Amino acid sequence: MTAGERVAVRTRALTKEFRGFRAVDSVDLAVREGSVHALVGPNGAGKTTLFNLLTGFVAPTSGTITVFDQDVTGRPPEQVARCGVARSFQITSLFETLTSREHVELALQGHTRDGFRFWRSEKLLGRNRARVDDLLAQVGLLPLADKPVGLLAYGQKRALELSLVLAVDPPVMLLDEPTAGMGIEDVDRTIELVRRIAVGRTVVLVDHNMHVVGSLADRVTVLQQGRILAEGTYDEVRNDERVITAYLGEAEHA
Amino acid sequence: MTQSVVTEAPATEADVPSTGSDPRVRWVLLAVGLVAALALPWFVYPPVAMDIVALALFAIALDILLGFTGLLSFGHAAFWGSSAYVTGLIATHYGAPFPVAVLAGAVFAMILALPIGYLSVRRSGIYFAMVTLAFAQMVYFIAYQWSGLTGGENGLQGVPRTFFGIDLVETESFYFYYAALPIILLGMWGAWRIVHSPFGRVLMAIRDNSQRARALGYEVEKYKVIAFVLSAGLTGLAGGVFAINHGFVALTELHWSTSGEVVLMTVLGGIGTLWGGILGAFLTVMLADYLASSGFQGIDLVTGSVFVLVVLLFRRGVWGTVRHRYLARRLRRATRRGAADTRE
Amino acid sequence: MYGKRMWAGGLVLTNVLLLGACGEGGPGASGGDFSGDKLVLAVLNDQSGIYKDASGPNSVKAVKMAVADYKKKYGDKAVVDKIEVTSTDHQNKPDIANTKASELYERGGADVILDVPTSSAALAVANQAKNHKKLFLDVSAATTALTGAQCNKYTFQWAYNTYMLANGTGTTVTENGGKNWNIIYPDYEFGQNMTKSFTEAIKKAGGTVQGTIPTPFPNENFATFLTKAGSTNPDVIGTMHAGGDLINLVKQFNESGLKAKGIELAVGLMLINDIHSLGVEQFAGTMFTDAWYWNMDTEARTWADRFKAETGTRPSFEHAGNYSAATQYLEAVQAAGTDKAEEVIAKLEGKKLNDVFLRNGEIRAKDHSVVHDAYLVRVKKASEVKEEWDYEEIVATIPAAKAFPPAEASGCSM
Amino acid sequence: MNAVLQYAVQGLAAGSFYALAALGLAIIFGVLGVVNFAHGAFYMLGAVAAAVLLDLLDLSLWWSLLVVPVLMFGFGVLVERLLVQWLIRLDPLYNFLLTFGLTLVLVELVKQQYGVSGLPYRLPGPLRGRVDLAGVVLPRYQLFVLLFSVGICALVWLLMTRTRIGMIVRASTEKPELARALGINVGRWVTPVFGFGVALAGLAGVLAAPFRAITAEMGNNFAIILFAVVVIGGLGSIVGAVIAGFMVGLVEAFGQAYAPTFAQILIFVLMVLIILVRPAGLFGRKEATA
Repeated sequence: MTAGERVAVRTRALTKEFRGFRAVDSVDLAVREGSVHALVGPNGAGKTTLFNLLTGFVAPTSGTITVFDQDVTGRPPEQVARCGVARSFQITSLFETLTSREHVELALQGHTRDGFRFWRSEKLLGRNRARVDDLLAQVGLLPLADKPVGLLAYGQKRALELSLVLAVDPPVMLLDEPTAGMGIEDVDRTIELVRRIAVGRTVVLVDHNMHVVGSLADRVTVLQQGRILAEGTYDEVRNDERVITAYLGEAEHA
Repeated sequence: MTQSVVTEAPATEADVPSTGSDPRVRWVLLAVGLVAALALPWFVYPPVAMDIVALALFAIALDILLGFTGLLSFGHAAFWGSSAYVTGLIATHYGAPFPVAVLAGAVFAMILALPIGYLSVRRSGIYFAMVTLAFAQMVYFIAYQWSGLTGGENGLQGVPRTFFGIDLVETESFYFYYAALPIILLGMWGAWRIVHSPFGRVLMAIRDNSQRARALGYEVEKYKVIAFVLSAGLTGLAGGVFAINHGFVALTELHWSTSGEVVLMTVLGGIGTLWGGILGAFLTVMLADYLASSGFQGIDLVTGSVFVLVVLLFRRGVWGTVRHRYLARRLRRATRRGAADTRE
Repeated sequence: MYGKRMWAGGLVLTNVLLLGACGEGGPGASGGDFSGDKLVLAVLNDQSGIYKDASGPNSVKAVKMAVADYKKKYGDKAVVDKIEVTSTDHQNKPDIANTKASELYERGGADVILDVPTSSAALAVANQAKNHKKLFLDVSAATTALTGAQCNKYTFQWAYNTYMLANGTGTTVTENGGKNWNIIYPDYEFGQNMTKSFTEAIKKAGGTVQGTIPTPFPNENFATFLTKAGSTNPDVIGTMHAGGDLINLVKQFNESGLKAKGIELAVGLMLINDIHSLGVEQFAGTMFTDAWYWNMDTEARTWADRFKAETGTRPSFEHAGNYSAATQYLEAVQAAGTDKAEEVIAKLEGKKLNDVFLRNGEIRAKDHSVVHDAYLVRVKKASEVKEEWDYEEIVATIPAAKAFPPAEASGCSM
Repeated sequence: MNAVLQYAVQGLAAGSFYALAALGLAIIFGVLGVVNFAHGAFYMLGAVAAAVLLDLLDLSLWWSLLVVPVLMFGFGVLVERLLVQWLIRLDPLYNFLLTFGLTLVLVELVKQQYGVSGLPYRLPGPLRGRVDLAGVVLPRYQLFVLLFSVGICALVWLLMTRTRIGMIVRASTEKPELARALGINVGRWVTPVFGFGVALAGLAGVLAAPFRAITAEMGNNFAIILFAVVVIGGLGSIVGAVIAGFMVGLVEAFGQAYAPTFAQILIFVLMVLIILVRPAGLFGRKEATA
């Protein structure tokens, strides 16, 4: 898990204003290729907005975003996705009526033109069967593959979220609170999973669970009120005075 | 307030397995449906039977958008009506065989749907409904003004039923039914194919969660426009057959009330089911037909009340409710079996 | 014919069964002179929509009155005992009118279809009449296409048409001193035709048309158009609107103050029900052509009294027209002794007649237009109204020959 | 020049009906998330109610302007309690469909009860005749309609900016995310707001009664133009609805004056242009890319 020299994702003076309120304020962020980079900060610090900016779900007010030196500022999410950035969602965000298998099939198909083939049978999707099974097995969902996800338990849905990101096989993965709402055991399993899939990839991670951040992150950026408060390794950040007052203190009280 | 479109139907369907329906049941249904389609004009006055199947295809085409993409088009009369006019004009002026004329109408509907779809999908949800409605009104007014071509409020009269050189006379509506049925069935098969294709899968994903579909790299707008155009094409097939069946085209076909009627049929039958559209069309046409000669005044009173009741109480629609019950029973049985297995 | 049937039948698997099933339906020439041993008069009209008041259910009652009168008149000598009157609602939708007409002819045993308001529906029904070789007596639809380009042997236009409305009002008003006109019309076929006819009539009578102003349809706001029309200071503003649009326009005309400037309003198509529902006040002084008026003479009045006893209201010209059409149809059947369409038509064609509705009437053989005297009327002032429905004052009688276009000009060839 | 001024005033007067009704539509949408298809039917009911009150109780326009909105408010409350509320947590499309069905029923009921030819209406004396404003001659009533509805819009604006309930309504209409963040509970205001919106449609109907044909179907076309109005103005905007209402009136009037055949199409052309340039409408807030 050594961080390379290239920068995978870079923002320059990235700013997003909502009716006069600066949710993200001149953020300069550089995520090095192959690293696991965590974004932390108290509620309302702008983590999710930053995520939405990075993935094109929100257009910035000013500033630029580059992915492997390619400018993606202001591009729609599907195009950003096609540049090799895949994300998971903080609030479970799935297609309620489809099964896990169908989810993964969809994810695998996302980068092909197959989706436009309205004259072909959906059996076409079956040709990735081995890979789908493999992906589902990785997150432990294979036995439930043909159940509509509306019937899955919360933790299972989170796992499926991860498998979807994985299916895309992206150079850059953005994970928005992958362990939110999980029980202790699931958290540890997820940490293992993320660690495994992070090999050879760049991961940007948001999580409130310091245990998760501590065990995964190579670098940590602390946000507060839309600005970067501190950046460094987990230990550096944890010992930073400002961070302790602003965030960790709060977290420990909680 | 949820902002996604038609979240309710899918969400309730989620409590039963959606893909688990028995393939044998599917074949039985298909056979029953086919027999019913073939037998229909023996029991129903043939032109009315033709109306039923044409409107059934119309409802199914709408369902591709409403039930499978989560877009309520309240302006589909534009495609139904414009295809009817184009079909009628081509049959009248060029003496083309009716299948050719109908096909031309459908193609025209698709061409018309492209810019309308492109503009409309910029808005989603309820906005989409309003924008499509406004577009359809525009088409309606143009047809009204252009009376040199469309015959204005007199309608386009005297559309012939030419069938490769043979003139199918009006009284032989019975034969016409069987001559035109293949077009309708083809359209229905097309709808089924679209829904059960990789493309259809993406549509359902967009319906359930368009943001997530975007994150997976799907160009949601593009998919919506294609679905819109395909739906318009199938609608056009139905509208063309309808025009030939009646031997004329009236402005009513373009009127917003026609758009409303087909939404009613789809919702009544059950959105997102395809079969529901057929059932909805059958019930609605038969009801209107019955009321027309019953001496009851005020058909809209019945239609409107049915609509209100369905939306309030049976949002799954007739077909949807039956299917839901059936699937729920299957699920219960399966669970019981499962429980028995563990006991052993 | 046989070959065609085979061909079409070949499209399905069970050809033989199929022919058996659909061979029935229409009335066969079974036994006597009457198909199904009875006569069926089918009234097909709008029982729920915007033409409900002017025609609708009360037209059915008028036809039933005609049947009762026929039975009373001929008693035992009637050539047919069983006469049925059926009523069908076309809901103002031409496609329903079309299907229902075909069903009535084929399965309902209808010998004649009556009434059918709105042009598109009437034209579709005329087409069905032609295909089924059964009669259609149009009363409520005004398009001249029925007796012109799209005429056929089985279709008769009984009461009025757009030419009558335009020509009567245009000519007579101009002759009575309204020389300068400005015409506001709805920009669709009916309005365009009416305006053309009006313009010709006005010019022929020595008047001038200063301008014609098209309006969208339907439309609610006429203020702009009225301003424009009033700006040339005409003697008369002619309007070709009907129904709700007409009411909109009249209301806004009254508020516009043009009346005070001495500008009169002449209306292309107005029905007595419009006056009744809006009140005489709104229309006072307005001139239009009517095909018939219930209080125009004692004969009309007597019938109108009977109609009122039957329905509780006064008849429109369409109600009277339906009564007349049914009566004359029954007379023709009586004379022919059969319900066979060809023979009944032979009895109708060329017949000159007078009845409650038709004065100096003639059923023209050339185009099947039933011509008769028409009337230029002025809406009374509120102070002149003596009883309910007493709304019209007849200014001039327009003789049949002048009220309708000459047969040669119709463009009809059967 | 006079003609242009005259068309402008006439257009604004016609726009008054749209503005008032669209205001009601926008408020209902803002607070309930319901696109009320029956708004045209409520407008019609307002006009019919005015005509019936005049006929039965000899209630003049002045009284109708006061009484009918109150009646319509009651009716709106009833509709909300009996029908709309059951679907409010579901997709907004269901209420759209519900109100569509309701429209069919209401129109048909009025037809059954009052016929199809329309109802008469008499204007009170002071409002008849014309006024001459520096060469621009206008029907007095038109001017009254214009001034009255501008007054009502201003009043509603005051209500929105000066009262607590108004602020709540405005916040949830124009800044729903802010309203949610502030934890504003609009729950108990839902029913009266629906009633209020219906009352505004009814008021537009009363104003239309002396000037327009009072028929069961008078609201049908009106409703569809209303949709174009709110798409142009932006559904999430109260000001947008009013301004777009007047704007559409102007487009209609000038279209009628200079390109009469296309007057109606022009409104929809305007709508298309707006969608192209500003998908969210002139004053609408931009939705998240959905």
